[in-house]
Amino acid sequence: MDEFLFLRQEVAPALMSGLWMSIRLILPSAVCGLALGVLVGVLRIYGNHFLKALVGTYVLFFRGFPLLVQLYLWYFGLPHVGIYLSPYMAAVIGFSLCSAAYHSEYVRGAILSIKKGQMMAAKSLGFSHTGAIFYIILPQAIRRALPGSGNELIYLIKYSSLAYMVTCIELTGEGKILASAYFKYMEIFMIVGAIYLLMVSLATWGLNRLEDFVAVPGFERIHD
Amino acid sequence: MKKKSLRMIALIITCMLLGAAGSAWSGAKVYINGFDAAYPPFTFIDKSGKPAGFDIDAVNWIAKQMKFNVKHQPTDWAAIVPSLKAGKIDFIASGMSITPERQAQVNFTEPYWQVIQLLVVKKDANLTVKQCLEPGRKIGLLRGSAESKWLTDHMLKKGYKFELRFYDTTPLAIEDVANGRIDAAAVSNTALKEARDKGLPVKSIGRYGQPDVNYGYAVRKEDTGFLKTLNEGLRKLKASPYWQELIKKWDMK
Amino acid sequence: MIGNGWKEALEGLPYILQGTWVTLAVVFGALALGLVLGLVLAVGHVYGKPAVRRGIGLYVWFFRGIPLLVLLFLFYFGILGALKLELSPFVVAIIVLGLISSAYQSQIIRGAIKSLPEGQMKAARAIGMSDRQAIVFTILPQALRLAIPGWSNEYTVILKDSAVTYALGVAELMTRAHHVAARTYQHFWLYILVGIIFMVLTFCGTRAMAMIEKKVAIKGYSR
Amino acid sequence: MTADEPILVVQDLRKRFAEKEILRGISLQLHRGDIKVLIGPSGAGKSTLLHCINLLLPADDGRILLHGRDVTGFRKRRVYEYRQKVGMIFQDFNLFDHLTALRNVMIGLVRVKKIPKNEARRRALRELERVGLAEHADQYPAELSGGQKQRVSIARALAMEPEVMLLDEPTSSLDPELTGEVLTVIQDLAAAGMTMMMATHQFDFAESLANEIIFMEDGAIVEKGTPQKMLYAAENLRTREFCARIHGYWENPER
Repeated sequence: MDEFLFLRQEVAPALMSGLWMSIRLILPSAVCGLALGVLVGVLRIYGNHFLKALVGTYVLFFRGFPLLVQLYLWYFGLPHVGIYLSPYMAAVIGFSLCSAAYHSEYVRGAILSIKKGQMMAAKSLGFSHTGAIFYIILPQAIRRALPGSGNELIYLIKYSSLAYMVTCIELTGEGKILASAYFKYMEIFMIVGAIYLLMVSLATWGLNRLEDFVAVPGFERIHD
Repeated sequence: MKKKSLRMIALIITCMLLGAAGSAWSGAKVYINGFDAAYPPFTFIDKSGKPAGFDIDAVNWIAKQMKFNVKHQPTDWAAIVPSLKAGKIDFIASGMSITPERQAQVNFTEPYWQVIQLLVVKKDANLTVKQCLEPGRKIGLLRGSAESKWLTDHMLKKGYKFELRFYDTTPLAIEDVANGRIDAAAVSNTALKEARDKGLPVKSIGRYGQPDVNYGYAVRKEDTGFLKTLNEGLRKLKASPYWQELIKKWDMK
Repeated sequence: MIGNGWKEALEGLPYILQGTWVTLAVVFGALALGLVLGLVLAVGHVYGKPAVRRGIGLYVWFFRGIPLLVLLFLFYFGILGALKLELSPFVVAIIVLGLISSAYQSQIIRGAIKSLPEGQMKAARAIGMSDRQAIVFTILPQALRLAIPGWSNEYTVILKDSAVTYALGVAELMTRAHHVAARTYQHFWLYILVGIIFMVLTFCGTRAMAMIEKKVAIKGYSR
Repeated sequence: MTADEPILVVQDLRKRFAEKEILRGISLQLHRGDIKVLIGPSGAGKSTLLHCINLLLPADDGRILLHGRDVTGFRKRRVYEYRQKVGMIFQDFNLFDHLTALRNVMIGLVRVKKIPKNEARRRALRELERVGLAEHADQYPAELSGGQKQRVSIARALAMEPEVMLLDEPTSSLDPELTGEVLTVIQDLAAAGMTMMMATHQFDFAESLANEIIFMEDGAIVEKGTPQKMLYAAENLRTREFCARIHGYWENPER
């Protein structure tokens, strides 16, 4: 009974607020990361030399640096050049920029996998270059990129736990504080882990539904 | 040829694993001092990559006097007491505050240094201690520190509504005060002095209520013999001229 | 603050670089542990009884669904504490990263096994091999070659993840950078420095993997 | 504009890829209702020529005139307008794989011509009916046969109401039994008076339809003339050899 009260009065509220913070980290980062990733992926294929070099360097560094290093860089590094981000902003920017770099890889691969003829056919109908990319190439490329990009979103859910390291107290952070305060590491981290498992499973399920939803013959989800 | 190279790789990996495991349980005859590598001037890593600081010098002197071998092992502060109890390290000489909570877990030598716990704010800030403790204010401190325990137990649980921000190291907390992202940091006077020496635009606004704390070396409860050795060493050190030399060298007063 | 800070940061380089060995030991330890477990899991997942398969599926789901940081805390403070097992952060880092990697590696190897033509197993049985022999002598030698690109990727992931073990104070690159930062307050440059070291390690590792792939390549098993 | 003024004029068109000269000075004219067939060995530059005319590839030199207006210097918007007037059918169909047959035909109308969706749907259905595929309107390219795909792509080009159609070997990637349905559609187009230029290997088809056959080799026009002359009484030795070989192929398809 004591355990139950402890859970209800101490653990549940703290973890709920942590979970809420996690969700507030994950959702904007997912949206921004994906949008930016698509843009970068398109620029890597269709950009001019300068843009290609620019986004290429961006992807190289953001995929090469560990995410944790990136977060510290945004939070504790940027003040050295006069930019002060709140823990929340540092985390969201860090997550968005990092996952965009990975998304762009999938988008780029997907665009490359689309036959050249699609672009030509679109142009032969009078589409502009951007029009063809937007209406013909991207709708196909995004379907192709979906499995990879979906995985990236799952990673984002898990890596959101690193926000705790730059003092943005989300689910893991609340868990750590609770666990150290009550010396209940095992129980608390089991609960925290279970919540992440739930989030990841829900997201996986949702992404599969989404893939089925946008699937057209020739672009079906590959069931394993 | 192919098989050979595969076997080579397997061999290398095995060696690495064994080597790693070996280093984990070798060196039994040496007393390992677990220290916070980010707490200058007491303990830190110097330019050449070696442990350095007031406590390191002191321990080295004591070890020489009391004839034991010592190795200094950087250890994460938040996990330092569990590490000591688990036997991963043998003692902690790293500017550690003697607190009742810690005394329940480990034994301390007699105090060798007293520090004042202060609230540190940005140089140009117009804040009083009272204002810093108002709702919505953010106070940063070292994760797992005595300050964090005291502020939680004596302030937050008594109805104060300021927010605590936890950092991996003390310098990071002070840095964030200078960055203006938190209102204040709860640190010791020596940590403040160190930061100011490095040119950080911060200042003290005085004590926040935590009694002045004494630093001592922590030892496992069962290692009473070693505790005696350390206490004797400390007494000898304080009596010797080297003590004043140390204080001067690390600019402690 | 930006002026000569990089010089001061660079002076810490030798000390940080010593952390490379710790980082690499963690990474290769985890990869090796992950390979051994992953092999067993993969074979079990493909050829095992339904109950075994479900169990392995659960294992994979568990280790792929929980963040590394949470697993590190769970193992270091929770499980190992409860078991009264006294392991250093270094060993815990290898174990946790290895367990996670085993879940991913089992998927890589499983995919490779499944991509082999079915006739391989039949042919092996046809010449009188037991299932076990067929797997060890015909399936795995082919599947492991196909898995190399997947491992190359796994290496880069584990390498970058190893930075998170800083949370336990493992004396790897990130931890050492913070040691230097405590003395110099040059966080910006030190993080850049550490990031570049990681990039170099990534580059060297993937190069080495590509070389291994070439070495063990048989016609028809290239990428 | 008088009746005998050509719709499309190509003057001395040149194109090179790296070291290789693909087109070395091609000139020809298309009048209203003309059906010209390009023949020649693979690598002769037929496909490149058609792509250049559609401005899908930039020509290095030479002029292309639509109704007397040089289009080679056109930029952006005017290129898009030009392409709407010159339809293109590709060897490998190039249907948009993520869209149904109907949507394939609609998308150009909606996105390029900015026609309201309902109107576009009506017109698209009419074009699909014209190629005999109204009942397949909701199927995706992956669900259609090669012949059906090519008919959809013809409907897609027709929907833009082009004045000229360029057909790049429209049946060459189809199984022999599927070529018939596509050729029928093209025949219908010809009967309706569409101006066309087509590269093909279907000699019998060319013979019955074309009013001029153009033989190309190594990026140049070797000879041109009526089907009768080109297929049975060519002046040039290379033309005769090529035609004989193709005839032989048709008489003995197993080779």
